[in-house]
Amino acid sequence: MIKRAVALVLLLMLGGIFATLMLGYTPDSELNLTARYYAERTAADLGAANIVTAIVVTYRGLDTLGEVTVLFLSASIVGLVLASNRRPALRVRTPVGELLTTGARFLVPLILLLGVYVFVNGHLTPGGGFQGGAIIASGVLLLLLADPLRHFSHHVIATVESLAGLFYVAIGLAGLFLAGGFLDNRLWPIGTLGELFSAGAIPLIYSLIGLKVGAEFSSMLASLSETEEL
Amino acid sequence: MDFDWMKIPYAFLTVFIVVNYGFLMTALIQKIGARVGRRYGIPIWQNYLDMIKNYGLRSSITHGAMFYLGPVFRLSGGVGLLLFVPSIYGSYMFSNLSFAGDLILALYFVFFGTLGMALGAAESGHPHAAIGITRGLSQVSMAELPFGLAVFSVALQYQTLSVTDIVAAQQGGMLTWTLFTNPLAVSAAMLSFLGSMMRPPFDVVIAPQEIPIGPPTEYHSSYLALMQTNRVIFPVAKIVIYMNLFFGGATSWPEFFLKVFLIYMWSAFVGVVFPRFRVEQSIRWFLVWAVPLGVLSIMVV
Amino acid sequence: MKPELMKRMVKGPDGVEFEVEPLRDYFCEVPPTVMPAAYIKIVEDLFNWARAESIWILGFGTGCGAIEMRPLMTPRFDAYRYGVQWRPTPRQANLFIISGYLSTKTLKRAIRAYEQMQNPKYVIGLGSCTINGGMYWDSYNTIKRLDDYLPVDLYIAGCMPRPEALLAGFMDLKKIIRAGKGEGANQYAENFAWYKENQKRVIHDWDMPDYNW
Amino acid sequence: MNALTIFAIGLGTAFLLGLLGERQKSLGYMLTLAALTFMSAVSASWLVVFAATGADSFDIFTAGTAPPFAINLRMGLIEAALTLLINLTGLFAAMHMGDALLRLGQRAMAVLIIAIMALCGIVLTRDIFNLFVFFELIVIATAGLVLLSDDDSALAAGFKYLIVSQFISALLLVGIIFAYHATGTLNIDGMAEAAAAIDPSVSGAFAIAFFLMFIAVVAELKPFPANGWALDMYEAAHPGFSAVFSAASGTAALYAVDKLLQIGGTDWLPVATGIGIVTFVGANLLALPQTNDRRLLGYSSIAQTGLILTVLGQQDIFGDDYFFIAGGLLFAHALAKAGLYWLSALVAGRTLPDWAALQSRPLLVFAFISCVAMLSGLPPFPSFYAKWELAHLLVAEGRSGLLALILFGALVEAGYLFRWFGYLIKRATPAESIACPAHQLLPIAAAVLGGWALGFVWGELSSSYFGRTNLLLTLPLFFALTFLLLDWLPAWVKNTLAIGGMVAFFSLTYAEYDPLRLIFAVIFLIGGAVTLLASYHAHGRRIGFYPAAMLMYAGMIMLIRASDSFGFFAAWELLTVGSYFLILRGKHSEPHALSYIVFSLGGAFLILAGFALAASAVPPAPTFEIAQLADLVQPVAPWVFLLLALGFMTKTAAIGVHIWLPGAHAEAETDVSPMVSGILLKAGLYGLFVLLMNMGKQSLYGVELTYVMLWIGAITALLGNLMAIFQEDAKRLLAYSSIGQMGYALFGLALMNHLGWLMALMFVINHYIYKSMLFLSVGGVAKRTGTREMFKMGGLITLMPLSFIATLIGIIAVSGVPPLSGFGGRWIFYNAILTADARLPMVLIFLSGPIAFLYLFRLIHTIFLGQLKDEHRRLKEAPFWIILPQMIYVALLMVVAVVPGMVLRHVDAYISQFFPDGALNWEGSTITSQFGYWNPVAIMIIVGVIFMLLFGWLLFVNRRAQKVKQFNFVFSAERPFRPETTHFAWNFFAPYRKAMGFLVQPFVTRFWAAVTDLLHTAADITRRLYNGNGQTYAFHFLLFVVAVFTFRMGM
Amino acid sequence: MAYIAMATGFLLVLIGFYGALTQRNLLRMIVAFTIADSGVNIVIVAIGYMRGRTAPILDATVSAAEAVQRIIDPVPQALVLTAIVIGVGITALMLAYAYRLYERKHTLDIAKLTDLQG
Repeated sequence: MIKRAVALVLLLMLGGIFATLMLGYTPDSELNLTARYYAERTAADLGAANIVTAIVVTYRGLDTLGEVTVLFLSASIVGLVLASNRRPALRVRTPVGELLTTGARFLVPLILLLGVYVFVNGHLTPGGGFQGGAIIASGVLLLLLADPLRHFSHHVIATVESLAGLFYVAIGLAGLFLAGGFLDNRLWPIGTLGELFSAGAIPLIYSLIGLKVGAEFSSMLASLSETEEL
Repeated sequence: MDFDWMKIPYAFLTVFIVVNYGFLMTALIQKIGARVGRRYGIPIWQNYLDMIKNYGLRSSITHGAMFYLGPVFRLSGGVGLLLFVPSIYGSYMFSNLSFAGDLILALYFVFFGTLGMALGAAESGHPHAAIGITRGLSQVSMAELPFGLAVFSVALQYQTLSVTDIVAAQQGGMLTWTLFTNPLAVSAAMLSFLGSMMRPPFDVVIAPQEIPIGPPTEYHSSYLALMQTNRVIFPVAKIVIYMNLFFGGATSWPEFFLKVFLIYMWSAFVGVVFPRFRVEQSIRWFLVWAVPLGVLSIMVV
Repeated sequence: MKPELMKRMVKGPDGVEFEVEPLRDYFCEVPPTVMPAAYIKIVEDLFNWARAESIWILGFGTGCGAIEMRPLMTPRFDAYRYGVQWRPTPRQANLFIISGYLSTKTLKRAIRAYEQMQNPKYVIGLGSCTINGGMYWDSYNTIKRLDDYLPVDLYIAGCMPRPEALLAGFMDLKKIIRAGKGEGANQYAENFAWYKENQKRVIHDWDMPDYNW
Repeated sequence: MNALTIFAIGLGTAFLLGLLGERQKSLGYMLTLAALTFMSAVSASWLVVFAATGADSFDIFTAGTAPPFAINLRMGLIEAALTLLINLTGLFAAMHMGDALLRLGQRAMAVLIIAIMALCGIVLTRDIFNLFVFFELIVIATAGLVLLSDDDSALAAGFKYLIVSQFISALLLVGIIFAYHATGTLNIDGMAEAAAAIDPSVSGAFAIAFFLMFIAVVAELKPFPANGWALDMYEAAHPGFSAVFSAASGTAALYAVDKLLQIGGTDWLPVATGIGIVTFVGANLLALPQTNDRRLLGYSSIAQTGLILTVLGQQDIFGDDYFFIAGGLLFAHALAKAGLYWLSALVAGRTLPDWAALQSRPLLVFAFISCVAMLSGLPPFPSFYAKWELAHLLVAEGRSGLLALILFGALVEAGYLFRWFGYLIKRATPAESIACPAHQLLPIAAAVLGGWALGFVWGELSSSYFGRTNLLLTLPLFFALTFLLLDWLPAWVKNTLAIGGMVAFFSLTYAEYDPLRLIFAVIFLIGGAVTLLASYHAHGRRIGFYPAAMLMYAGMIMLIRASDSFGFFAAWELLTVGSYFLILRGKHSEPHALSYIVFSLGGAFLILAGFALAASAVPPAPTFEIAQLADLVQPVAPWVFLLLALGFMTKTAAIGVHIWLPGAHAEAETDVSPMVSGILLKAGLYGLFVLLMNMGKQSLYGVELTYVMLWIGAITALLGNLMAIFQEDAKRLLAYSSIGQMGYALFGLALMNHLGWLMALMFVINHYIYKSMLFLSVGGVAKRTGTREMFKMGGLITLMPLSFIATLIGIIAVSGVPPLSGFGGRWIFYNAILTADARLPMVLIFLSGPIAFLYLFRLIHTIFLGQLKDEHRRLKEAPFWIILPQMIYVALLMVVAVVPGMVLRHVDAYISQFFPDGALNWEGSTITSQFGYWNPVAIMIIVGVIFMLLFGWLLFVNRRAQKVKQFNFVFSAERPFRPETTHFAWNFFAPYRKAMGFLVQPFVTRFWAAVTDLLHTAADITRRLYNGNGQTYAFHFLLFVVAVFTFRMGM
Repeated sequence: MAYIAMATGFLLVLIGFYGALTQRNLLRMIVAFTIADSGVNIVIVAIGYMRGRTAPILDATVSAAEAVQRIIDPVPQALVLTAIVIGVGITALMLAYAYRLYERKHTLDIAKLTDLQG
């Protein structure tokens, strides 16, 4: 009880801080310096229609590399945490139901396709590598739900993941040598705004991210599912 | 070094006079003490006899080198103390060897004999000797303090450490004696004097039966004779310092004899009147009564 | 033999064990020797005179006669005027007064005290008991004849002799000393074996060296 | 090489590791090492570039776009150095954790590499959100690496860490986004510019946003008390990783705070300071009661981080020195912590005494103490220089209170670190020896060597800065340190080298000293060499003795040679440390050595503060000529005087701060006691000499400080002597006697007149001679008898006659009885006080004089006289090499006794510069003062003649004396029982205790015990906050946030 | 609008925090953290919102030239993406930890995982 009271008091004070913060907040009416730069220059410089994507993949590419690394790390560590106690599979097959199995069979290809679409078009439309990767992983999740005993080859997942990561780093380095700097997308002509093959390396990077994120999420899901005692 | 070799025979002469005077005076004091107790008392020459007898004992033992040297240290201390202080003011003959050092030398040389004696007694291996020494040292360390303070007070008063100069400053009749110019210091010193004379009430150090006379319990024969000699020289030597510092010194031997006798009598007088103190009691007594007087004398001088 | 006098093995700080034999290691085993008088007669006479006039008595009362010695220090008798005084330690004493009967137990202490006095030294037997046992002639634990154990210079008979008798005894002792006849210590050294034999005959728990330096 | 390759290689290798199969672990491990090596090489190459060319830092753009529109990195000297530190830590950690990494496979390796890369990222990036991403990477990587530990509790620790990290990241994100809103940029430099431009009237929102960012990043530093989670990590994680967590993560986070402070501006510096100092003091206090080594190291790490945070918070006043200070502290901390954590892997047990296992490996002990010295800021390590600068700049700005807190914390830290070292050296070694695989030793070696190398670098930096030679290249110190390399030689060779070196150095330099310094130089070098003669008795190699001893001597001679405050202080620290090692060598000296080092460091800190205060008034800082102390005026001067005097008096063991001395001197080895007593104490006196010589009398609030010193000296003399009386332990008795003697010397100095100083100098000489002699003599006896308890000895005079003679001469000299040299001291002393006005303290001095007899007699009686014990019957005289110096001292004492003028008249003339009045007249053989006279030659002859005459007479009349044995004495007509019951020795001065015992109640000891108890209890109560519950830690964190917010807004 | 979103976001943060502080079950704590994360993300997005503007994607309706007037601030959008991903990563990690802890200690009670303290 005391604990709750103390928590409440503390959070009230924290809330007070937040409230002050909020009261001091005035919405901008104009874009600030940075945003204005992005709004004005993205299209011309990078050729990406989706400004957010341009920011994510190029301007703040280092963040994104870090982000991908976060996922890689999480996946690795989840693997580490869960790997050391993997038991021999003594699972009894329990039927999961016709509906789910069939539905999965039907839906998974579509989901995968959607995922690929989302990350390939990341520079044009809302969405991108992370979103696409998550969609792909959801396909994997569906498969796992439909068949809990399905075994995903960790090696394959890891290979996809690592290769995608390596390529990503390689492209980044290529930017260093061929273009303006690390992770610069202008390795080749940026093409026409709005086309699929435009915005230089952005689609490629985002695809790699998509693959990588998909693989990482899948890896985590697989690892987690393997711990399940059925 | 321009040393006047005549000083050596003169020094021997001083020692000779003081030894004889000491023997007689000690006996006299003992006799006075006896008379207080309604006894007849010893013959006046008794101390000579005792000393000769002790030299005349045929056998002796030794416990080791320090034991052997103890009485030598003791008597050297007494003789040295006597010789480092001028006996008769204004007399070249009896200024003794005071050229070697001033008052500080005399004060510190007191301990020469004490230390040697303590070491000698201790080497006898007798626990009672050691007990006596601890008592003696404990008591003396506190009893000497008021004296030290008084001496210092006097040194401050006359701005010198030279005994001769101090006596010289008192040569204007009785009222220029330190006794009257600095009574506090003198009182402190005279209380201290009681403690260093090994007489009641401060003689538990040589408790005769409990620790059979303490430090000298193992000494006998010629060792004892040497110590007896010291026993008559040392008080006189000490009193000479008192006399020089506080009572105007002496310009002639008669004056010397009289003053030494009277000062000695002070201790004898107290001794026959008062009962004994335990060691820690006497330490406290000096701390409470004598030391403050000394401190006061230093503060006001 | 008392255990503390037995041989024992002791381990030094360096770990080496060795034997300690107390009687040999703690005590001087040299027997007493006859000490010659001064070579020049006049010096010896001077010394004898001084010895006679300066008698220092060991303050050790061995029996009931001890009570008779105390009055000598009082104004009434005042032995000091004769050069007599008491010393608390045998090292400084010349005269040992065996004051009355001497139990064998005390004899041991008396012997030790006597031997620790310096030559020349004198013994007075005070009271009849020291002469022949007196009223304790048949006692199981007192000695009868002091002379068998210590060289006695003078006996003062009586049971007990009064202090006046003691004073008179001192006067006689002075004469003996002045005549150069107070050689008890040398006599003791000469007949050391005989004295020891006598002493050991009555003292059964002999637990000290033969001669106590 | 572009700095970005650090990321590329890091990430590339991490991803590549995923491609390797389960069986290719070794290959993966090789790759990991290669990658980390490469990353280190990149940093190193940049470091070389910047250091060599002095080039400015430059920005690295990403995405081909200029900041603030794209993320940029910055590489400069600082960044290069920090990333090198991080990468190397990573590399060596990887090496160290090889087993664990191979067991867990490539995933773990990848995590490690990414963690290191992310740490570099924090250092390099100039984008606030990018910083966040790297922080999150580190959080996750840390949570993963915790799993390397074999310890099950690591799991819980990792989870607690994640809980708090969630709170932190939430606040950080909110802060970042609002800061972005307020400034329109995410670039740190841009944000800083924009923040400065924000209208103060509307800056409230930004301030709160900044607060959130700031507090979140600061939380990564594990500030006290919001750090329970971090401690669990430190305790539970693999030590190899803890090293990274402490050294590298802390470094990166600190640099992040530094970046943030650029945004926040000077307004936020006090907050950083506040958090830093609270953390430093608090964590150090909490470290006190720790028993688990790694947890203790954790607390220490947190404390050090707090200290550096404090420095960050004070950067406004540091100017160019900022990186010198912060870097010095940071690198010392990082290397030391890494080294210690790696060492902890070698130790099987987890409690502090278990480290005694290292005893058998001197090199590891050396590594340990190097680390401890780095942490404690001892020379010649970078932290020492940093501490010096820090103190000076803080005081110069009037921030003395902060300095006081820092020094207090540092003292506590030194306390527990040195306590630990004491355990390591002194506790029983576990039976099983420790395994030291090379791959675990290499990182430790790297850390330690790195520390020394940085010590050299900082020395170079400071040498250009202070205009003096590099401390490490100073000849005496260099000479002392070479003994580290020579420690494999047999002891006698080293001893010869040491003696030769000291004598040679003296003969080369003696012409440079003025008479005062010459006296000290003779005592330190020649005296030291004589004392070292006693060391020939030792067999074997005596590992560790010579470096320590030579360090002490080097410190002492450097002290004399130092003309500026820095050199003086450095020398002071060196001699303190050297003597500490020496003292610690004693068999039971562990607690005493500890109290010695704590008091000494406390004193040293006071000196540091004093110098800093003085420097603030005597431009130009950072160091000044000692002689410039004379230029100080009110109101600074008395405070400087007070601080310095207190510092020096700690060394001379004035009453109140004396409690370290008896144990330290008594428990030291036989030949060490004379060194630390006879010689080392003089360093304190030298300090006081220098102080008084330059500053003279000072008064504070109307109280004249020299007068206070006079009282202290008098009380010290009295109580030191009194306490000596009641000791049963011979060496303790001597030690207390030293306290008393130093009291005399202090008194003499404080008299501030000609003769007072002369007397103090006489004491310097005499005390060296007789105390060395007595300690050697008693030490030799103790060596033979196997005990120091005096009542267990007795009657040794016939068995050890030479020792007896030395003791006899010694005690006669100490007591001041003519004709030996002690009397000269007393004579000058009495003449000196005749001219002084202070009369009351004199009374105490008077009282203490005769008291000396008591304990001196006790010393010689209970050891050499009285009854010989059975087990000592076969003792031999002390070894030749212990006797030899004693005999030299006996001869010296005689010489000084007869011709004191040989030395003193030169000093007398020298002192006349300061006190023209009262000089002695040295005509002929009589020494004359204004008041009295004294003829040592005549005294010696007269006393000798009288003595010999009487001795001859006694020999004649007593020629037939029979030599008897120990039990042949009168014992009330009884036979003594046994020697043990017959030797009167124990509680020797019982009547004195009855009368005066009330004066020697251990009030001071109780006081200091109460202080330490209080600290421990406070720490123990505070500890209970850390109840191990992750949620509680979250509470702590939020409370911390709210508290800092309230504090900041209230400011 | 932005205020409402922001307030909601902050409220979610506080609710999440409250849950994390008071719930003793590890899984509930993890859920609480995801709530708090969502709150933070909402706050981030709300910051970037500008009344009357559209998403920062250039297409037929929003030309590059008029983008400055038409689109909202794209930066928070980019940031929130990163924040979300990181949140997911950490959540996954915590779940794995929770699983492992349960397996080792057989409890999900945070108050019982206190074997290190002081």
